[in-house]
Amino acid sequence: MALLEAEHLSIGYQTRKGLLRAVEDVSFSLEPGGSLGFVGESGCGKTTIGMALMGLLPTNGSIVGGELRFKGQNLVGISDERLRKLRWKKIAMIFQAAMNALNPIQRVGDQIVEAIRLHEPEVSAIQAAERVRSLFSLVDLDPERSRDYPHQFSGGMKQRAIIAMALACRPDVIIADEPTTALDVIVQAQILAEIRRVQKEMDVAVLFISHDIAVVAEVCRHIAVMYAGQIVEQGTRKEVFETPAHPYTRALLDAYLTIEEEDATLPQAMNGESPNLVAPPKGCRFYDRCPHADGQCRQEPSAWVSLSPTHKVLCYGPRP
Amino acid sequence: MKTGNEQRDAFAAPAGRRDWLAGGWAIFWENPIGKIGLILMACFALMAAASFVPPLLDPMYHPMHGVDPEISHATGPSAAHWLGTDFIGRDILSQLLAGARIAFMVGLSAAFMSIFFGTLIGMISGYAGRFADTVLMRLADMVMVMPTLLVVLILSSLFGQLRIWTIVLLIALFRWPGVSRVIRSQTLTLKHRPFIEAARVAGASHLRIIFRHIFPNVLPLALLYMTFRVTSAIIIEAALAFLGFGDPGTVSWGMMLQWVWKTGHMFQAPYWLLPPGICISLLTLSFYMLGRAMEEVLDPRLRKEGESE
Amino acid sequence: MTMEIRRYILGRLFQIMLIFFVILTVLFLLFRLAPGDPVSRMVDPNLTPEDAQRLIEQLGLDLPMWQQYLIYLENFLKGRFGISFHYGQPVSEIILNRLPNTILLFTSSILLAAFVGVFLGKIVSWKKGERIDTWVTIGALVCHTLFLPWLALIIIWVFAYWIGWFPLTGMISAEIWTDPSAGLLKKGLDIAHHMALPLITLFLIHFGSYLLVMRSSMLDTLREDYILTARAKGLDEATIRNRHAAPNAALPVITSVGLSLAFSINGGALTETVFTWPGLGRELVFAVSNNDYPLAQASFLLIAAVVLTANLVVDLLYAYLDPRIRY
Amino acid sequence: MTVLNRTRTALLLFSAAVLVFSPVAWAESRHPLRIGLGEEPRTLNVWMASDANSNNILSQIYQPLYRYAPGETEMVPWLASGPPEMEADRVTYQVRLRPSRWSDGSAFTAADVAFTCRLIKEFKIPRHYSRWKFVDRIEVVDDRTVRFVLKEPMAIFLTRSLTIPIVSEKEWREVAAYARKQKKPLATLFNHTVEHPLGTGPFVLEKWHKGAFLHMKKNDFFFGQGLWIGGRLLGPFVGEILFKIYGTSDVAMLALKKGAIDMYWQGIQPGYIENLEQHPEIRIFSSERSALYYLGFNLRKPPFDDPALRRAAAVLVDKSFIIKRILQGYGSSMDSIIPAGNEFWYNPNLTEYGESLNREQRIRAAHRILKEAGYRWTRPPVDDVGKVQPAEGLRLPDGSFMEPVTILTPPADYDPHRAISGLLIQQWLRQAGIPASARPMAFGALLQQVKTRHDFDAFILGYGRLSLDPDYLRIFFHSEFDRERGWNMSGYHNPEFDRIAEASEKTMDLEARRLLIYKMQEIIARDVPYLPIYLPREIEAVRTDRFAGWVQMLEGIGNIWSFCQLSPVN
Repeated sequence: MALLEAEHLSIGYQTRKGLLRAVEDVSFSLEPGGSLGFVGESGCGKTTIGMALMGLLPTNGSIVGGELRFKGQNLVGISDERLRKLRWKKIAMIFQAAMNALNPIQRVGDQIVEAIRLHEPEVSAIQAAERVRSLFSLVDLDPERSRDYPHQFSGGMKQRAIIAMALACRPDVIIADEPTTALDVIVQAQILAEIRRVQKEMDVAVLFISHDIAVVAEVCRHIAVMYAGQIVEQGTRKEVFETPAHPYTRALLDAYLTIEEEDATLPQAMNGESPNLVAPPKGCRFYDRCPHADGQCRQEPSAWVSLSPTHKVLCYGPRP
Repeated sequence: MKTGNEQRDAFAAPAGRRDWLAGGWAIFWENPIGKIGLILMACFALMAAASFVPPLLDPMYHPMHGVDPEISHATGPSAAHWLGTDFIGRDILSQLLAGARIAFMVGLSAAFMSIFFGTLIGMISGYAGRFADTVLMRLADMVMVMPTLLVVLILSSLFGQLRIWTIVLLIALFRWPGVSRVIRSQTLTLKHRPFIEAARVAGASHLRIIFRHIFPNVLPLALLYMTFRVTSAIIIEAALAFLGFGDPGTVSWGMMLQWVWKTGHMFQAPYWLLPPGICISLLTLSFYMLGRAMEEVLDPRLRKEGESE
Repeated sequence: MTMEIRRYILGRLFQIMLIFFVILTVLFLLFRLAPGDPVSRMVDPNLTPEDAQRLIEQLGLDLPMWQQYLIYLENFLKGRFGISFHYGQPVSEIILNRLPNTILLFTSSILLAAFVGVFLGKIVSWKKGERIDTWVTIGALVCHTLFLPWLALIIIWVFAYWIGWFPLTGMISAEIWTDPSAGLLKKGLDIAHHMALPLITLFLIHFGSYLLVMRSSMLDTLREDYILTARAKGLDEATIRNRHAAPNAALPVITSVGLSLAFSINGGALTETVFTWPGLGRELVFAVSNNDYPLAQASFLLIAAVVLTANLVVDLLYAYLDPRIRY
Repeated sequence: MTVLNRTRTALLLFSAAVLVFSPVAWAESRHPLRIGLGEEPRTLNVWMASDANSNNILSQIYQPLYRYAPGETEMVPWLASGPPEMEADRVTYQVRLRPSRWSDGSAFTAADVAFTCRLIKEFKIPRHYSRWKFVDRIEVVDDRTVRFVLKEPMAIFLTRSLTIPIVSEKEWREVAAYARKQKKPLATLFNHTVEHPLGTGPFVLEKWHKGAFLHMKKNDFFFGQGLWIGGRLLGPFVGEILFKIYGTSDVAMLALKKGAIDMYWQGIQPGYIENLEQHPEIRIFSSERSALYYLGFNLRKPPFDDPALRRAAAVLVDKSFIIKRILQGYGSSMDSIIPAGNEFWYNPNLTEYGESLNREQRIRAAHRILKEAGYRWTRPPVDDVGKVQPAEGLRLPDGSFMEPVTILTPPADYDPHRAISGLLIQQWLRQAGIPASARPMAFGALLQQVKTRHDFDAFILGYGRLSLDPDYLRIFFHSEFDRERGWNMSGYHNPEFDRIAEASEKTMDLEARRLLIYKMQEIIARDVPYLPIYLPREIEAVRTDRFAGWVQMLEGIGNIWSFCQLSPVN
């Protein structure tokens, strides 16, 4: 049984102009110890999925359709109380590195202890502190620094501390939302390596969210490409990288590759705006930016095409 | 954070200035506080505009010199005097209307001037940095230490009754440091933005950079502060007049309260005591509400200052 | 770290002293250049021009300005504030007599207002957008913008006269304090009884502003990422609010309270005047209108010194409470 | 946060205690007389005290040799036992003293009187010295007899000099000795803090709780106890007095209505009367005052150096309007510098400017006066067919336009009556084209402008307590006093007036002196350096349910006679 499963999941935000469908009909699954990466430009709904998994959608956001299951248990409509019990204990999160994810006026160690003792009340304060020290060692931090305040940490150290915090209750899944954005390249590499190592050692499943397809490729065995609230292509790392089927995926890969060449011009598909999600277009959402679009794409919603048992794409005219 | 931004980005990114205004207005109007504030203020503006009418009807309705020939003591509401008369037979309603005009005048002009000084000094201080910055900010510290009401009180007590415009100027002179600090820090962040750097590289003069590039960017903030300054200016003027240090040649609400108080009608002529007090409170309230609502429109992260007076 | 703090404090102290010196001088000039002198005020046909001249000499006002200024500086450095022209008593005695009254009233009202404001602000921010939020915010705004002397008079009229629960004004009742059998408790309660109305008035005016500051500060804090972390950790709402959001959000309120406390030393001339509270603010206004230079100068300098020091103390306190800030 | 929590709890408990506590619990066992004061007394140092509140307190303690009694025109002996005996040389007076004691039980002797008078002379104590400088020497004849020898005969010796408060030599000898040695003896004397003034009056000070109240007790050694003086049996019949300080008269009136005080020792605004009269326990006293509220002109410079313009202004000022509206009828119009109530000295034959004229008639009269004096207008107040119109462009007789003139008044918080009168007068003067504007000014600043710098056009001021002796006429208008800080603020110079004034000071014969004073009033009324406007009445309110026996006299009921005669109502 899959650890985490989404079926036809739709998430909407209530806005002044109407219901904004940030995520539309998204399905995916994550095996225990597996890794799945969401990639897409900002505003495509990938963070929304992460937040929905944590039950942390903002007040104007809600799951409007589909199911979201954790170990077979539907998370939609579950009571706040039970959801709270689940959080961190089972599903932890590593936040964007650019965020002030640590409370500035509490010691870093105390913030981890708080999570431990919340979910495992039987653990004494001393035991919890001991666990924090070992977690710090695990993520290559000096255990003595657990008594420091966040502002005394560098960006990379903060991110390590957050990873330590995510591991504090030995969760089954960690959602990593842009964990390396805003870190410099060397630290970025270290953190990614850290996540990989931890995933292996602790045997924890990872749901990785990033706008950077290269970063996702470093960590994840499976990749889902998102565009305008929909998954447009899904497959193993190899399949998506070697045989990208969706024009958008190709554009992403092109952009990633061309940046490394000199005087590269951005592919056409990288220009333009995402469609309005309050009143999405009837046909393919990528229509406006697609170099291969035709009349059918405009009129009818696109449908899934399976390219292999693990590789599928949401497009009428996928050309291998 | 992210989720919130995500959906906002989806809309707001391409919006132009007009859309921004329209969107701002929508947010403003949706806020009950902004709505109530604006409606209240409109009522007072109407009162101020109407203040020109009564003296035209009959000279006895002149707020300062007009007395009802039949009445020589304080009387309650009647057909000829809807809110009654004061102790020498002047019409309270016309005084109240004239008071609205003065309150707007005092509030807006004092606020405008203090914002003008504050913005100018803040921009110069932030942009010039170094010596000018130090001197100006120490000056701001110094002025900030002085409780405005007390200082104006002292000045008007020392130098005799001040004219209303002097009072306005004094309020402005002692009210700029708060604004200039905010504008200064805003300027500091703007200073290193690419477009300013670009302008500098392009050879724009300092004045041009300050007024063409920095000023439009700090303007909304300055306007926001202006609403709060209006409130404090009105309150200071009223307090001053109430304590007997106002301009005796003008009919302000504080002045009316002073008359009630000093002539011994305080606790026996509610028709005379209540209206000016209510008006002062409501008008300052309306500006305050306007400011709060604007604050939410402009930038939810703007911290409002804690005024202590 | 400690070295830096020390250097920072020394630097600030130096600035404070500089500002203080400027204020000292400005005050001197202000009072001397202003028209009127304490002798002019005496309207008594028995006071001959010679009498007036003699009084001027005795007060030292006949000396050239620079000489007066030097004497003023010398006295100030020696810690002598002179003798009040109006009361004929040492200024320090008068100030020491009035100051505790001001501190008592304003400290208690501001602290009370701050606690209630912070508490309500915390609750209300949690219910942002709901009806209770709108109404409490509007209520706070209304209280905050009420015209203070007017409110005070109405409160006196309603509670002290009409209903009659409280004494009209003043700080103690002569009947009790001249009663030899009245003990300390009775006298203390008497002060409390007199303090109730000014306390309520000041509380009403001030709590609104703390509430609003706390509310916006809370709303800002709630948008912070670490609140999201706290949620993700599975903490319940009350814990998030009280342990994570409120302590961070209260920091700006602390600044505000600190400065209000400092500014309150001027005693809110209005409040003290209306309630006949024998404090420093009322005394200062009198001193000014009576041309009592020594008293007015000393009171004002005291206020300036306290506010300047309070600014420093608040900054240091802030730094202590908020580990992010280090000098 | 725990400290804060604890403080919060404490504050809550505290407020709860405050709310629960009820004033009913404080039953009163004693029955002190409770008087409201408008402001805290400045000082208990009798030499420094120049404000009404200090004098109110000190008048219970320090007593004069002679004082006025209600309903009597002559002074009655107070600490003296009989009228002063003047010897034939007309400069030597002998005063016999009553047997009396200081409040500490020690004897009051002639030495104390001599000490007091010599102290004034030696230290040239302001406000007193001018009344004593013509006294050559003071001699102690025996324990109860003092002799005063004057340099020349003086009409004002009895009424002005012998009314100073007598202090105890014991209390002041050391202080004076110390002050003498200081660089600034007078300042040292003034700044001497007196905590327990030693007097001979009906009450002694028990405690002054600064900022709150003064507590006085009956003086068991009071010399008047049980005596009949001025036709009255003196007490005091009250054991204690509490003076409570109320910063504003509104609150004092509430206190009076509530019964927290028995009397408010300060004149109140007429606005209170109607409401107070509804309370059966409250009684209003409206008393004559000896005061003067006037419009003064600067005769030293144009335009008011022209008597015609001053007369025109006098016609334009509608005194009865001010009295009816601003004083609410509680006052009377003045036509002389001396109040009409001072019947002996007041000259009733003066003509009042513009009496009983209406607005238009006044404008016409002023127009006539000014036209005759050579004034011209661009647009006169009265047109060719005799219709009144708004005037414009007043030209002086020399052809130049009149510069704007300013009427300085005290600020409204000091005296709303004068401030508002100023505004009315401004409007009235403008009707004749005089470009006047009223400008209230801080009191100290106003006096400095008028009295020290002589830089003004016109002003409104008042003297609250004029002595019954009209010597002030001389002080206000004699050219000798036209100098810095002198009381001839108008800068009035008239050799004829000076001569008469000097004579009046020294004329011992009452009738002869009266004629001189009459003449002086006529001259002033003709030249109008001051335009007397109104004389307000002293309005005071008392409760009648606890004490009775208030004695009404000139200046109201707050006098020593009241305090010696008040007794509890049972």
